[in-house]
Amino acid sequence: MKAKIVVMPKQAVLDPQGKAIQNALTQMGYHGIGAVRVGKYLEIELTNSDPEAARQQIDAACHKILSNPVIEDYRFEIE
Amino acid sequence: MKAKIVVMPKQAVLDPQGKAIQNALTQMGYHGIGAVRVGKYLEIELTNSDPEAARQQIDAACHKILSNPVIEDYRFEIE
Amino acid sequence: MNFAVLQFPGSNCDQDVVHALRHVLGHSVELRWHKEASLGAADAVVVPGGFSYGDYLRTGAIARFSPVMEAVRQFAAAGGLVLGICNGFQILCEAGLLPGALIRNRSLQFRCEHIFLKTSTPDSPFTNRIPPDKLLRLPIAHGEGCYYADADTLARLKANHQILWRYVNAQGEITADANPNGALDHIAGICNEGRNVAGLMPHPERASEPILGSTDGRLILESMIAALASRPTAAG
Amino acid sequence: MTDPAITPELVQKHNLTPEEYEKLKAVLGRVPTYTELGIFSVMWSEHCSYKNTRPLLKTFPTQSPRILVGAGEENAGILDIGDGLAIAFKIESHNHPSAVEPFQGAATGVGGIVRDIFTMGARPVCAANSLRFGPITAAGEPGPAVANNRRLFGGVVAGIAHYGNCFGIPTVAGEIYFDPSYEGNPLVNAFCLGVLRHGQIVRGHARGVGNPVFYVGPATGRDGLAGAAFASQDLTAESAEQQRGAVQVGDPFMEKLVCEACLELLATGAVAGIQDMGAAGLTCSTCETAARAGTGIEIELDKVPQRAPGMTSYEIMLSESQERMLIIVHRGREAEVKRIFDKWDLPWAEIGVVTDTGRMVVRHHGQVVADIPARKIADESPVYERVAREPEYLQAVRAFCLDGVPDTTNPAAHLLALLAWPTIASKNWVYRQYDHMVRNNSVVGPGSDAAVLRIKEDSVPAPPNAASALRPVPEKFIALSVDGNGAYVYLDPYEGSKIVVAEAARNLACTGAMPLGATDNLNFGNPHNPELFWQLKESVRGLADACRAFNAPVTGGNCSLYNQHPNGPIDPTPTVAMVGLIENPEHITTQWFKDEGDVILLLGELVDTSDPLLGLGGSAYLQLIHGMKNGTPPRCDLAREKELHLALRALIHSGVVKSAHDCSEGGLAVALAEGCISQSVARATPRLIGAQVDLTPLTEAPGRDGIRLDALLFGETQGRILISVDAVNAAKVLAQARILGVPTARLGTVGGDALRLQVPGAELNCPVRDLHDRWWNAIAEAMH
Ligand SMILES: Nc1ncnc2c1ncn2[C@@H]1O[C@H](COP(=O)(O)OP(=O)(O)O)[C@@H](O)[C@H]1O
Ligand SMILES: [Mg+2]
Repeated sequence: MKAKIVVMPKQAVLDPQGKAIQNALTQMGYHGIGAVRVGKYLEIELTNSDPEAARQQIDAACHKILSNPVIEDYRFEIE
Repeated sequence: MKAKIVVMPKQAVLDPQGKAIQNALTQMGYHGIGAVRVGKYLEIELTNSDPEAARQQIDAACHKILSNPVIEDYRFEIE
Repeated sequence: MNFAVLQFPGSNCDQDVVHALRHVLGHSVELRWHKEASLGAADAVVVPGGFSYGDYLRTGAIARFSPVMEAVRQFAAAGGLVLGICNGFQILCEAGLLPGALIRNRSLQFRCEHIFLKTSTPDSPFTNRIPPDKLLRLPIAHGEGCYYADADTLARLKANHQILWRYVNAQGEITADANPNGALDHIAGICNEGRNVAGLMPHPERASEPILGSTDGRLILESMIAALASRPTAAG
Repeated sequence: MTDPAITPELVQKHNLTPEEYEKLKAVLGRVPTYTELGIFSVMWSEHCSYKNTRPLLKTFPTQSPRILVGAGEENAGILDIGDGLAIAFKIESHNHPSAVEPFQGAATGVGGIVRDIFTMGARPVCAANSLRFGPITAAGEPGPAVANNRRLFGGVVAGIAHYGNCFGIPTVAGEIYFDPSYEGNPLVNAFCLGVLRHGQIVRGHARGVGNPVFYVGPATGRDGLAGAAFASQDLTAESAEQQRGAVQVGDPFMEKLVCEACLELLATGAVAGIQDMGAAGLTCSTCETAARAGTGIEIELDKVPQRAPGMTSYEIMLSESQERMLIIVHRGREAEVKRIFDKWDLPWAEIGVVTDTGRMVVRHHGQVVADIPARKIADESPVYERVAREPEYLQAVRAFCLDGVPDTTNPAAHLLALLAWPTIASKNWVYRQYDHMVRNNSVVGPGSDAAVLRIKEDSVPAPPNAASALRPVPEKFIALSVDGNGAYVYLDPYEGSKIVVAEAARNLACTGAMPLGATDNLNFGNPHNPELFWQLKESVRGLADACRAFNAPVTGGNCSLYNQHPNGPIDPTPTVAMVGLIENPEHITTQWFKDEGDVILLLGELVDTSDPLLGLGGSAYLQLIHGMKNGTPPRCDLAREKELHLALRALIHSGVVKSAHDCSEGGLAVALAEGCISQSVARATPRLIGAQVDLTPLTEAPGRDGIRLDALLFGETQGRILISVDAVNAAKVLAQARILGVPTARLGTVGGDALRLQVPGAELNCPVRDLHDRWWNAIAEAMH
């Protein structure tokens, strides 16, 4: 199994990196570029076999160390 | 429309951050944690309306600037 | 000589390079804003350190698309000397003017300290003045200085003697302890196949005055000056 | 959206007392709007108004012929350093935000203080910081508290590194203590120093009726809403939780651009006044600029760049989004602002105008949402003389004696343990993450008693094009040290605070520098608690007396009260950054021993035998080896300190001193060890050199026989400096020091590969490699 996790800055939190990329794309001549937000993407190989246990474990890990709940939100899938 | 882009370090490239997270999770008592890889996740709002044009544009941007083919692979979806 | 020192938004070692070249070594230097499309009458270009565009996305990723980089590309293609220091090295790799890439330090931390370098070959415009056995003591200051290239590229770098500097310890030995960032094959700096474009993570401009603790960096800058002086005409 | 009704509960939520609310109504002559209530609550918070501390701050010495801009006048004080040059510097806290989000809290702390400096027209050239955390090591398996302390420590250091490195300012000095009192309430005090020509000083004044008011920098979001108010109440789980929704994120890249653009703009002469938007953002910057100039200001919130849709006037006025500046431009010169900010691709907006009404008027969606007399809100904020009462715990502290404390039986092990104690251990794990060399001026970086920074041509903001008329900038050398032993201050706020200042001055003297001035950060507990307020009051008295003694006027500072955690308040912790001048580069001196055969001398008394605790009160030794933070701390005789520093500088100027290092935490033994091990040549390459020291003859002097070994080795008697000199000069230096009135003794010689220390009844023989490795790696090991 594999966990695929997306960690993104919260909507209300400034994302200077996203802003810089948005400007760069626009300046490079790409059209129709709106807001850009940049986060992290993690893939974790899981050697457990129980999807429900895995889900709980990954949720706990996301909350505790993989994201910073003060400024980030996360979501994930187990496949 | 929105582009959702995942940029990951190539398999051959050292990913010290992934390694550090793997160790941390294992040390914190999570079980069955295999390899961890950490990449980037970008969400780009697109104000264009033609999905095919958007696809081409995002592919070009990924190739040219959003990823570095020496060290990274990318994939994306347009929604 | 006339040096052009590039200035991107977020460059922060630009003044240091100007200081070393102009005030310490006595050459003429002009800063080139990233929006300029020409390098003027430059004999050589230095891409300085810093955090161009905040290092957002990847180090050097956005800077490489600046108008001035197009001028640098042409300048390099015509054989002009280009040196990238730290963030400048990262920009040159992103721009494809040098092979490989610089990724996050293995420690995952920024590192600022002096290191020792061994020069692999005097056969380049950046190393011709460095005595064969001389270890260079230079400062590094980077979070993303771990050099990476795929196996083929590395083999080519070696075959063509493009690796100019490696991290070593005080005895000149290649040891794990001496490698500050996990760089492949302890690579600190390389040049292109044409040997006119080079990049390195350590900062020669920060080691050019006795009061700052080392003058070893001058050997690199003086190598460039010597190479320029021995050329029939300036490139450009 | 309709504003909530102003109820007593809402007033209370805004941290205003019923009396303050009455005063507010008197100032306005009516009931406030919701936006006005928000504005008053931040302007009258402790953080912005200093309502609990203003009477105390008045007692600081603030005058000297060098003062160009004095304490309290502007965002930072400015001192003359000769040849038409000046320095601006200040320290500021970001404690509460760092407790909530250590990385961003610390990063934005750096951003804020850097802005305070370039707001004065100065180019920021170096940074420093003073940090406090709970312990990061534990006797057994580290528990969750230790893990949390490590998280905070690691996050804060990474945040400071991120911001300073990216901005491109060398972080050259700092200090860190680890103590249980800071658990859950870390202290993050950030310092910045900038350089400018006298003629480049600018003011935060909204001058010139009719002048347009510009907003520059990134758009305003809901970040750090009412952060100033947050900093002005006890740090509790609840207050921290509230603040979580609105963490400020720093963008050092943006700040670099804003700084360069502002300095470029200032050089044009188009600017009438400028002020950063720090605490309380748009509110504070508009109010204060108008109040200082005695003018009024009118702004239109619809013109303020906004990041989030649907922001209310309350939110826009109270947001603490980072990297923003307010600029008042001479009418007719707007185009220059536009040209320069467009060049740097920075957002800007013309949002208002200077008026002659004396009022700060804020419009939003066509309505006046605030209309306040600017000077009154800024100047007539409440002032309180809080009740002070000596804390009870001090009786036990004064009664403490050494009777129950066994003398050391294993001095070598204790020396190693002290060197590995994180408070004493090398801070290389921290400063190797900071770019401490950028800008090519770091002559002495972190790792010696004080940092030394070169000032050169590119240290000052570029002058306008008529540059050639200006004198070239001669090289000058600025020394800098930050200090603040909170344990001493806890055990004796007055003496302890004198020591804070004396140590900073001593550190400067050790590099060969003459103090110019100081900036302080008062980190204390809740001022409503009489015992805590007494600590504050006594501490300020000590700081003031000491600054006066060293002719180091206080040029500004910052107060952070309400520092507390579930187990109680922090140790009272005033931190002092002192800045000094070295005229001649040949006088720059470092702390490590240089050459084999050099003679080691001690300037000052070996042990203060009139102190019943012999310098062990509050010492690192008692804390670490005996688990006691107790006893009256060593006494600080300011007159003798001053003589000592004068003598040391005189010796340094005569060219004979090869190294100078003061004895502080860990006493003489630790200072000697540091002399042997603290020079680093390069990564993994220390330059180690041993020393042979015999203290037995010195202990035979009358009054010193039978002195406790631990006091001799680890006591922290003040006013002591170790120097090393070439052997041929030793006799001369001894004689000279005596003429200068400073007791001086020969301790031994430099050389070998061990620190050999002979004391009555014992000999320590510690290989320098062991000493070094324990000291150098201790923090990295804890953080691994
Ligand atoms: N502890 C202190 N000692 C001396 N001056 C202080 C102290 N605290 C604050 N001040 C002075 O009070 C004035 C207002 O400070 P502050 O509100 O922190 O400035 P800012 O508006 O930049 O945040 C400044 O001039 C500051 O230097
Ligand atoms: Mg300010």
